[in-house]
Amino acid sequence: MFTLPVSKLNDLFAAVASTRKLYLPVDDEASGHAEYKVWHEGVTLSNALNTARSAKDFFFPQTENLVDFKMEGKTIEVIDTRTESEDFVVFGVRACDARSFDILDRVFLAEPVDSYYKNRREHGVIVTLACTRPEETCFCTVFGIDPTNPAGDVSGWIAGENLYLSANTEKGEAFLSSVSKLLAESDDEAVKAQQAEVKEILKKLPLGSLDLTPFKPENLLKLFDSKRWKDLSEACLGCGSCTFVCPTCQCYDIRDFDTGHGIKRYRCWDSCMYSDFTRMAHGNPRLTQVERFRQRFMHKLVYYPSNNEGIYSCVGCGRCLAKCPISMNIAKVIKALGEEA
Amino acid sequence: MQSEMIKRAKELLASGEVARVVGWKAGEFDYDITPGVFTTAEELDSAFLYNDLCEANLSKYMIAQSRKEGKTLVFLKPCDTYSFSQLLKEHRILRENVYVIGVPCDGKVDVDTVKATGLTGICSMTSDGETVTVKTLYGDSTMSKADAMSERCINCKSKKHVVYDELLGEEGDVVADNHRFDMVEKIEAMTPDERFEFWRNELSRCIRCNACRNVCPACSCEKCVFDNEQSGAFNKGASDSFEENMFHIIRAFHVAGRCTDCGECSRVCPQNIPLHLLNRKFIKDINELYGEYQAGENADERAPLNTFTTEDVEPSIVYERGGKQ
Amino acid sequence: MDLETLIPKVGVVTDIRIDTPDVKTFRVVGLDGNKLFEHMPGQCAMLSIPGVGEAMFSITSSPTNKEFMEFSIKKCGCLTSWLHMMEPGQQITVRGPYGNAFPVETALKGKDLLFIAGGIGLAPLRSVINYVRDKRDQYGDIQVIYGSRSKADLVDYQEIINEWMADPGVEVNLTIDREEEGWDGHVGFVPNFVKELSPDLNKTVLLCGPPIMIKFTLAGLKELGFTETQVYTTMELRMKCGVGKCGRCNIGDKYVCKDGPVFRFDELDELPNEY
Amino acid sequence: MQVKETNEFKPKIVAFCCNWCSYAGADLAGTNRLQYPADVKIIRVPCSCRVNPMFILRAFQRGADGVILCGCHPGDCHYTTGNYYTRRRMTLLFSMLDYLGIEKERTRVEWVSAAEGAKFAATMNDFVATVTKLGENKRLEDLRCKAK
Repeated sequence: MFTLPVSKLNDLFAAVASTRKLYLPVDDEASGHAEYKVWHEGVTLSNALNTARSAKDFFFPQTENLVDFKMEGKTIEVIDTRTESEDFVVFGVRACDARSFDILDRVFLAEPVDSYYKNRREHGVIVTLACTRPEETCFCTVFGIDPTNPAGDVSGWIAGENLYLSANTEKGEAFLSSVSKLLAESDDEAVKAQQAEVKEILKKLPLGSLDLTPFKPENLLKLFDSKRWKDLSEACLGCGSCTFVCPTCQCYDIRDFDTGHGIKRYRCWDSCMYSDFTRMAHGNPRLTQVERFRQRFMHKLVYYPSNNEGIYSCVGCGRCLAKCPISMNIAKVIKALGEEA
Repeated sequence: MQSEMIKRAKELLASGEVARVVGWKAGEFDYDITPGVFTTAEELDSAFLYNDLCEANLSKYMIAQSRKEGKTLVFLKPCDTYSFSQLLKEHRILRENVYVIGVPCDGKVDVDTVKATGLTGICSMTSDGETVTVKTLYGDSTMSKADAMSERCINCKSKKHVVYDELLGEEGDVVADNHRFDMVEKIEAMTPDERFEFWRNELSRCIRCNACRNVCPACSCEKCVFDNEQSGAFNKGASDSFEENMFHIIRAFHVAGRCTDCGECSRVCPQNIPLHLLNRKFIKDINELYGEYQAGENADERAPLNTFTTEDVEPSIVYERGGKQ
Repeated sequence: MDLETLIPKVGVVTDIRIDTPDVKTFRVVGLDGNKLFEHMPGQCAMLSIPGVGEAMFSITSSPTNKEFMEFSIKKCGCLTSWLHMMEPGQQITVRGPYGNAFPVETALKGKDLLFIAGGIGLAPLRSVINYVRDKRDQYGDIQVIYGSRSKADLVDYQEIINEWMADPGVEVNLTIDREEEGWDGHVGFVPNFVKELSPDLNKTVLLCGPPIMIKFTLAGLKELGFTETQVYTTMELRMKCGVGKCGRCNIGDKYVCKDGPVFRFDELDELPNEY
Repeated sequence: MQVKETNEFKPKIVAFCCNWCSYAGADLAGTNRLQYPADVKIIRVPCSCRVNPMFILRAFQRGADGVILCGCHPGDCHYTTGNYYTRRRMTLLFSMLDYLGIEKERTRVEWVSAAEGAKFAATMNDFVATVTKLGENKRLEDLRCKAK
């Protein structure tokens, strides 16, 4: 484990930013949120627990160009516009978001590999930061995530006046050695003490005891047919807030944009909550919001685990709890369906 | 008030006058209240709620609910009745299938406003009408209700119900002296560069989740132009700053003259974009150029963009009166 | 840069055959004149006209055809209308092949096969029928029961008459919904026709057609004594990426584009009824 | 022949003209050989009120540097009242664009009758001059449409 005084954070950021882009959570005055921004001299790390938008944007941006076409007469030219991503570092990712990358990896890096995602993933170094002040909406522990011991290429803790860093991957080792001049070797006493302290707070989390036992692949049809979906979804507006702030929602749409001198094929986030998500020429198998709402939660709690060794595709970051316009969310769904089971 | 409301709802359900009740449902932390549909007395007893935290405007739900079998009882706050009345005017709600009970409101406590004061880990939040008590994972605190209200409630436009079948509590008045255009004026007073900067900073945060559109009682089109692949404006995620601008200009324009300024758009925006400032700009312009107009207030009056006078000002007036140069 | 499945290849439409008033069959080759890629019967490909749209179609030609691929496409939406207006020589983009295939090399090997199709539902089966005909010695009896609204709506009619019916090991039973002049074959709906023909119970069934026809045919087959493990179908639903990532074609925990489109009916039973 | 290449900025202008008055006015300007810049692209619409705000914005998206809308004089609308609605709509839209910090001089409404060929040409010349002064449209551009 290595350490650096918090007062020297700026030096660390400067050193990292001298060789590649460094992103970190920064307080945004206009929104009152923390958001990932590029570091430059004068930018300081936010104290907020987490960013309003998740960190998935770094690897799976809201919109991205896939390929260009030039059309002339009857001919089509396909133009591969992909370029090698630049190296970058994301500093201050929380444990929940760090887990979300594993979940996205299982989708995008499964064969056939999504080269757009892989390209960014390979060039990004994730430096996590352990949580010290969880919110009431946090329930990552339910999914077996330890917010005091976040994953990532490098795990980080800010305890007292010091930042502690410990590499988990080769990429992480390389990152630490690139800034080794600023770091000193250290034991992990301070980190351990902080972890013990935060774990006491975690015990008090109101959603820390959500019960996931009914959500297993064997119960797929039973959960699908639950009577509760109707009343749970009754007030749903069919907007995409929950899916767009979610670190693990990965559905996308592919669209063409005619620029007037060519076609740009791009992909953008899509939401299973949208009425046109499954619309096709012959009809729509999910006609009402009940089915769309059900799809989202069944996917996170049953379908995904069924295809991925029981791993849920929710990380308990609490963003959808904080952002849903009608305050309907996965925690309420887990409780309601759990009661029934 | 809550118990009175439950009592009336039960009576109407029991008499068969209404088949269901639309109100607010308790959540996990006092503040995460969900609009809910209740069909039995038991459901009302266990989950129905009305307090200083019931922010949601229930009027838009009546588009769908009024098309269901039997009558629906809905509780509307004064400002919700403006939206309801506007929807009636646009023939979006079947009035005969709705039983409206007006309930008083003296401003709602907004969790985002409370969070903006720096409180985190809010597990419980209660208001006694004067003081808000907040219990968090990191200790308890209190604040005056005025400090916990969102801007739309501080600048409340009316405490009077414009439509109802029955009123509970005391009827209030239109608030003549509100300051809801102050911020619009402030923006108008900026230079064009500052204004551009201001709005780019705000609109570039948009994630196109459509929450503002879907919650808006004035946005009741069967198919939105932005969802229509044939419209030429179809877009699901803004791929360019132009698309961010266009979405918000058109969203606001399409509700111009019909927006009652209920403020739901800004309340639900996950990115805290002050969308109401776009709508209010239109309202302010309409008031100044075509005479005072409050959407939803009067069922017979024609909406300002559905009418004209031969003496209307020319568009070139914008060159003279527009914002600061 | 890695190979990217979302970036399509350019294909040329070399021939367009008018099958029925609303179905055309397009012959596609690569720019070099060769087949764009190899596939197995039942697999699909994403065809697109940039700026118009992209959609999944089953490859109707057999993999044993080494020269070109064919797609029989019914006009029913934006992209298909555009495709129907094309002239030979038009380029389109193609990516694939996607999905699983009918288990022609495993479960179907050596079996007696019964193909039941309705309308454009013959398109995905044609690939299998021709594959099996070309490897005749590896399979048992072949029976095809095919029905359409009218004679004019029978897809691949010329091929059926001239090739399939002429093939000694293949039995073809055609039907149309309503009587019409110049038709002396069977008249009636496919599900009833299947019951009338009462095919041998040891046959393995490959079934495709409109949802309502599938529903009644399956019920009829069960009445006759067939079990669900004997019946395969193909579901081509709302696919976009083709590789199980974009998240819209799932039926329960199965993605049609990756785990399907071919399913055995007992597999579908374990999935929610959302298709 | 030599083609002189200049880097002088020539704005692209989209002019929506109503079929009954302004388009005829433009026609008259043409037959009278009145000069106005060739960069003005006319789009004929049945009535000025056919133009919704999206048309204006999308013209900017597609590369216009200025958008002008021409209709019959108030009171002379072929459909009696169409241009009165246009007047309100465009006033509000232009005001909103101004509010967003977009140069208000890039948009204009002008009433041009079928007999006012000279006014049409003069209006276009004036508008082109105004937009030339403003320079390229940057604030309502779509980069995807710009890049060649």
